[in-house]
Amino acid sequence: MIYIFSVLPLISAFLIFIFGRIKENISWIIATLCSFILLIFSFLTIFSNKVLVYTVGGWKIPFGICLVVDKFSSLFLIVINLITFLSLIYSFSYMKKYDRLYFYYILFCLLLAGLNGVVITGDLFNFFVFLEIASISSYALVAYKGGKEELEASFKYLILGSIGSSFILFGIAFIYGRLSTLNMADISNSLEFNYNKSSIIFALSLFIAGLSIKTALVPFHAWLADAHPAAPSPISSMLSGVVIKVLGVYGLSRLIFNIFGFNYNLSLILIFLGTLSMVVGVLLAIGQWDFKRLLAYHSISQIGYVVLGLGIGTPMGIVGGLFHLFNHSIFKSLLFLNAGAIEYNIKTKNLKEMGDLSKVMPITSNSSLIASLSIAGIPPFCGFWSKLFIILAAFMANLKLAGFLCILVSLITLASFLKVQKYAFLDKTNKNFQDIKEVPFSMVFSMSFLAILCILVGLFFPLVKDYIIEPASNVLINGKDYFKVILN
Amino acid sequence: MKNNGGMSIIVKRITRITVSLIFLFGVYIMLHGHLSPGGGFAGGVIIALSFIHLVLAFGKDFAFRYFNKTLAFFLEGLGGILFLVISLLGIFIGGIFFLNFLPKGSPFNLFSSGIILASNFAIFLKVGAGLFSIFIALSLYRLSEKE
Amino acid sequence: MGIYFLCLVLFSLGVWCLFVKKNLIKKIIGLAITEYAINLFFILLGYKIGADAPILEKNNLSIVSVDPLPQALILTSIVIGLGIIAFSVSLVMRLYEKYKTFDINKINNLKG
Amino acid sequence: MIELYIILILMIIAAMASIYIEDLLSSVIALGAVGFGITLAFLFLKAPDLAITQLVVEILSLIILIKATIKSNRDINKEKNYISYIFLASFFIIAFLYFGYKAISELPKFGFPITKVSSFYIREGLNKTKAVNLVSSIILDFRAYDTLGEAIVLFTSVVGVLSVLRRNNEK
Repeated sequence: MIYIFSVLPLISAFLIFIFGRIKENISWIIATLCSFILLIFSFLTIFSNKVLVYTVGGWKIPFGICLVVDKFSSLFLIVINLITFLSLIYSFSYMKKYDRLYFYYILFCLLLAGLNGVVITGDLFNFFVFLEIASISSYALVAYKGGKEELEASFKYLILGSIGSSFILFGIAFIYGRLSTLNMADISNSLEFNYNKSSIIFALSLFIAGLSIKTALVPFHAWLADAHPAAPSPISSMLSGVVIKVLGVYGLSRLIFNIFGFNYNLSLILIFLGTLSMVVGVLLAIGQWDFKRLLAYHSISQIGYVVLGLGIGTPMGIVGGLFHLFNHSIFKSLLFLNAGAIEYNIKTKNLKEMGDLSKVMPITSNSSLIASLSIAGIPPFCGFWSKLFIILAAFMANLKLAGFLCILVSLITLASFLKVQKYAFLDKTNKNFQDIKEVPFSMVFSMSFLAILCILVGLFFPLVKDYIIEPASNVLINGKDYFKVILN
Repeated sequence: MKNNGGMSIIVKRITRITVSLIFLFGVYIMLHGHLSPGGGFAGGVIIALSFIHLVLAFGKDFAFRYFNKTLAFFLEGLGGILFLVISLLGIFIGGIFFLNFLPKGSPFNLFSSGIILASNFAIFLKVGAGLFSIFIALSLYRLSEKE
Repeated sequence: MGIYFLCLVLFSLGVWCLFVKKNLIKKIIGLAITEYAINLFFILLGYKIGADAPILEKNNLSIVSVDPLPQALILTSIVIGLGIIAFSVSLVMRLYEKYKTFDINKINNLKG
Repeated sequence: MIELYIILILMIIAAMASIYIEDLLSSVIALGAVGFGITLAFLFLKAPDLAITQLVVEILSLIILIKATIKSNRDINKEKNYISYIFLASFFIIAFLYFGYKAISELPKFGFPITKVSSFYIREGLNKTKAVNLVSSIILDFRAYDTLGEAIVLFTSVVGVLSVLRRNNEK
């Protein structure tokens, strides 16, 4: 039954392709229905206590392709389908001013199919194929508006993304050359004895290079700062909330923890990349006045937190990293939706031109206040707990510098988001925005849903931790014998 | 014959013959996908090339009378849905996603390998119509560029 | 073993073209070269000396054949490469319509 | 396998030509030469399936690329490229080639692959799927899910091209 996650969006994409031209909002109905069904299925995967293995075409494990859903991929399934469902509801009224919307919804369903396909597959080459589907549909979605900046940003994203995918394909070629098998479980088994061969290490470094291009970690973050502001807001909330996480962090952690086995110098690499992108992301974000570009730089620094948490490798660190990944997808997509709401009403992304919006757009300003507080890590909200775990893990693993940098970066994040609040919502000086009214209901619904989720996760974090985050991190912690379960 | 768009008369005379040959060759490659090299992908691209050959030789307006955008979209959608239906039929009949449920026959004759022939045909439709609609979009775009 | 190295040289030529060349069409060409290099490298891995194509003949059904799995994978990768090139060419044509040039430097300073 | 070396060296020369020729159209044609070189290499490496597909796909991408370059006014301008890019690219390529060389020397020798999984395909391919062409039996039966993903990649790029090239995107 697992194949539903990637086949249902494909079926809805084809239906939209045929019926989309007839009536205007048929395509929205099909897309939202499909993502709602998948959201329910993704919640169901938590309650199945064993690893779901499905062999496509009935062939035994190493010969055919097998689909694997364990607790770690069910965490990602929840994140993907939740944010997709809310962005689809949001884009009902946001996308009214564009015509031929069926292209948008087809590409959205294909992006969903690609992301779900990446998460449920248990085969290395299949991972690459679905990664391509998700990347190409996100290039097309970034270029959807057709303006000058969007096209140029999408072209830069396409070039860097294709370099990343060719590195990943090169890594797969080396692994196939040495082990001549493509199934992840089979690879991890046959890696037991011939681990430190130079071709395996070269393949691993190619994978890390390719996937860190996809996650926009610091040396390769150039495309993210252009791509996210250029995309329409529901897409940029999908991009920074879900796509860079699933393509990058899921791929990195699945390869490093479950296939290659975690060791000391790998954790050094991850910690270095994490702290570097954490610090550089926030430093770049301070001087920004374009709301969406500021949020894009903050995504880079928050992903740095997640990679740092995973890099520490201790159970506390992995739980902190995954929990921060879960929280970050919630409040970062909420922030992008707020930016979209402001842009929907005032047609500007520049913080200086915004004015006293809190009276005029109450829900948007309150939800963005909640999101800003939780991204900065203020106690009652969800961001605090995950950052706390990461900082504790860093100090327990006596990485003093990393711990202090974590605290420093979260302070700077707090400062820059207070600036956002002040200029966007509470600035009493320019009064020329009195006449506008609140954004339509569909945008309000998804923004308030995410804001309530932010609060709930913050308050009931032990519940969330035990049912979703803890089992996912157990999969990573006991690493290699995850595949023994699959093979027998 | 007034040369309305497209290349010279000689090219048009020759393309009348070669287009049908290329089309036939593409269908042959697709049908014998499981017996000889080639298959759904190669056959589909050859079909798309035969239509592009027609458009390049006879000019856009002549070629689009027979094979315009809506037919390309319809064929592509049909090919995609056919391929999904084949994969899903495996569930209803044999309970497994991509099961080869059709009778397999004996090795060397045409209807021999179950769903391989059927999915070859589905991919053939999708690749052919898809690549041709890319070419239509590119050429229509350039057309409006001139106005 | 030397032939693998030539493949790597071809791949690094593609990456070099992507980094250094500023013209949009040259970047697409660099992209296509990297795709070609990887496809060739995969097939070189699967070649067996003295074996023939993985297509069985009528008389002897069991033949010594080359490794068919990389060929199946590379068929997919060729069509992925075609998809990426087709999409990037359409992007470049739209960019050319807006900026009237293929040069990234001019595009950056026009963007302001 | 001398002819493989010759083809590869010719392809590298054609690739260098396609990078360093100023005129766009001739650099696209040099790229075509690289593509046809690969078709020959596939034939020598006993991959007829791929040779057909690569040849035909090569023709299509040439048509598309020439369609893009014909329209431009062929402005041959001397690009000034920044030293930092050259330094960065050359540093990466030297590191890549060095570690790649070490990794290749450790791979199985050319011509003697380890066929752990594909020996099953060669042995069982005929009586499991009755298809004579093993490659299409792998594509459409053993790993059919890959080909589904493949058809979707093509569908995505078709829809992407149509959505980028549509006319009035603002109502």
